[in-house]
This record gives sequence, C-alpha cells and structure tokens, in this order.
Amino acid sequence: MRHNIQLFDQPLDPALARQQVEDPSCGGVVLFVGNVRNATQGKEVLRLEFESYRPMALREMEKIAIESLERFRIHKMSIHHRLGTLQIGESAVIIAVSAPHRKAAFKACAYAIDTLKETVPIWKKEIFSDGEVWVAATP
Amino acid sequence: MRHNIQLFDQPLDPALARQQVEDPSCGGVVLFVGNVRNATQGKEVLRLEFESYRPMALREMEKIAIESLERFRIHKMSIHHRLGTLQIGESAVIIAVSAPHRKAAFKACAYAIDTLKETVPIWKKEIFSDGEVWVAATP
Amino acid sequence: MKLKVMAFGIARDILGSAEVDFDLPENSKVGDLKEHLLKQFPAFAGLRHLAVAVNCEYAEDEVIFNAMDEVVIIPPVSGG
Amino acid sequence: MKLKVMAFGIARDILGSAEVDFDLPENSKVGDLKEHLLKQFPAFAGLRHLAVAVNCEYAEDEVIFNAMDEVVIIPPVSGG
Repeated sequence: MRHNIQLFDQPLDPALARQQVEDPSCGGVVLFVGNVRNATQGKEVLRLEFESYRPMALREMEKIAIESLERFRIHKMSIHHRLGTLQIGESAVIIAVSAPHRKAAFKACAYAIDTLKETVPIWKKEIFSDGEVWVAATP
Repeated sequence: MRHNIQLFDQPLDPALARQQVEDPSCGGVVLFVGNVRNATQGKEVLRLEFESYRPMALREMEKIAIESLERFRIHKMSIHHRLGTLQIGESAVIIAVSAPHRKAAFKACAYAIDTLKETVPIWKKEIFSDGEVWVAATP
Repeated sequence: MKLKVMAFGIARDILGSAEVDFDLPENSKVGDLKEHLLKQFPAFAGLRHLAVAVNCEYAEDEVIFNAMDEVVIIPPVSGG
Repeated sequence: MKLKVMAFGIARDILGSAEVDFDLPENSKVGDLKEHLLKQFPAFAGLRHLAVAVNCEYAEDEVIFNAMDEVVIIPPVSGG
C-alpha cells in the first residue's frame, strides 16, 4: 500500500506519518503539519471543533493520495486528519510524502493540502469568547 | 531568535526542529527530511560519511535562514544537519519552517534545501562494498 | 419518494437536525432537493455554495435519487 | 608569505593532508593560490569546480591574502 489515510479522534503523531512513508529508496520526505492558530482575522480563538462525514472524507482523502501518486513521481503518501475538539497549537492535519526527488515531494504535498481544503467533507467551527462560527461557510 | 542552526554528531530529531518553529500564531509547518538512500545510480550504498568545515557551514546555513526570513513571509526556520557516519535510512538534514500561510512555508523550505546543497561546506562520501566516492565532486 | 437526508456543519444548524426526512416526487434529482432546501430553509442561500453527496460521492444536479441512496448535504468544507 | 591552507573532502585527499603550508609571493590573491594548486596537484583540474574560503567566507579570485587569514579549499559541496 503506497498510501495511508486515517481520521483520528486523538492527537496526531507526526512521527507516525513520517515513518509510514519513509523508505530506504527515498532520499526526501516532506511533511506538512497544519496547526490550530490562536487568532483569526485578529480575533482570539479559544479552540476549534472539527466534524466530518467520515466515510466520504476517507474516500476523498484516498482520492487525493491516489491522484498524487499518479501525477507526481512520489513513493508514498500519508494523510492524517484529526477530529473533535482541538486546543490552540494542536495539529489538525498531517500530510507526509516520500519521493526519490524532493521537488516531486514538495509539489505533491502542496497539492494534497490544497485539494484537501477544497474537497474533503470536514468542517471546523471556531469558538470565540463571544460566539462561534463555521469556518468559510459564508462569503 | 527566528532561526535555529545546528550541526549534530548524533541522530537528528524531527520533533525538535518542528517544535522550534511552531507557534500559536502559525497555522502551517513544513518539514523537509533528507535521508540516506540505499543506492545511488543503481549501486548499493553501505553507509555515508559526512564532514564539514563547521564554522563556515554554520554561517552559510544561517545566511540561508536569514535570507529565507527576508524573502518569504515565514515566521521561523530551523536547519539541522548531521555529521559523521550515517547508516541507510538515517536523516542527514532537517529543515523546518513555520508561516502564517502555507505557500510561503513550502517555498521557503524548498529554497533552503536547494541553497544548502549549493553553498554549505558539507561533504559526503558514499561507501560501497568495493570503494568510496566523494559525492558530486567530479563531473 | 421518502428521502432521508443527513447534514453536517452549518447545514445541520440550518436544518435544526442531523437527519431530516423529505417527501419528494418520484425520480427527483439532486437539483430538486437543493431547490426544495432553499425554499424551505432560506438560510441556505447565505452559504458560499451547497453540494450534495449521494452514496459518498459529490453528485451533480442531474443525478436522480434512488430509494436506498445515502444523501448528505455538504456545506462549504473547511478541513486542514 | 607563508599561507596555512586547510582542505576538506576530496581536496584533502588530493593534498594528502588536512592542512598544508604554501609559500606564496607577498600580496598573493585567491586566484594565485588556485593556479598554484592546479600546477602542483593536477587532480584539482578534475573537480566540477574549486572554491576558496577566506575567514569563513567564499572569496573571489581577486581577494588578496593577509598574514593571519584562515584559508580553506572548498571542493564541490554535497550536504543535504
């Protein structure tokens, strides 16, 4: 299996994602780690809540990995996404890519996170001291 | 300090590099991990030996970090390079970048590893079963 | 036809429930469901866009529903 | 002038030593050292390129050596 797709209810482990893609034949591993920021447009965020339509999210993440493996000359890709309540600084998503050549790994990793944010049915709600908002739901 | 530059005689720790750049204000962290491959141009590599002109290597790596911080809108960069004898699969270099926006982090990380390979006085020797060669020394 | 529709995120908030049954004419399409939703719950018009998944795949407006389809309203996603 | 020159990687192998003293005319330049090296150790001509660092900075051929300079032969690097 050249891809690993997982949804987690517990904290993500970057070492796990990295080790899943590492291979003695590959010189380069690129990781993207998306963390919860403490503010959005200058307003303090207390925490985030992620929910997902899980079976479809897994399928869409798998599509991204398969498409990445086809389009770029990469070796393996892992996509791990966290769900539930996340505190500031916790990791929401980790994408790990190994490739014989690092340029392909960088391109594939950027493509995967860009596409994930467009297509994967996961939603996050930002919780402020005075309310909450579903991110990017309205114009 | 927005950059951390280190040469290590012991195994690198990706978590250390990542934690050095992570910040509650930054949503994205990009890591590049360069590992020792088991073959070069189809020939089996037994191990690698890295050596360095240390004071200049540290200065050149620092230049890369400072230039990256100026050119790209990133928050922090760590560059850790291993020296000595490395076994297959061990990490030779780790570059970690945090940024408010992930595109800047990807660009800065790719720029840093590209430039490191051009300018930093570190040399690696590939050890084969029937000899050894300084990598990229001759045309 | 009876259509069981699931909703997540802001779509669930607008519907007031994670699952709602709709009674639509036979051979209704995804586009018909969207029209129905916009009429019954005008707040949907305030979203950046509105998608519908049928059996875990994004479905175009022309797709015709079958009785056992798993139908889910997909408001703008925001993972990552 | 006496110039103490350090060498790493394949440059050390070619010199046969990590540190060699050269006796160059006063006010010699980086370019003069390179010429001297190529004459005395023709194997340097086989490298992809050859750089010299003076006091931890890459130095152009026009740079004039001073007595206390730390001079290092920098063969093609291969870190990462």
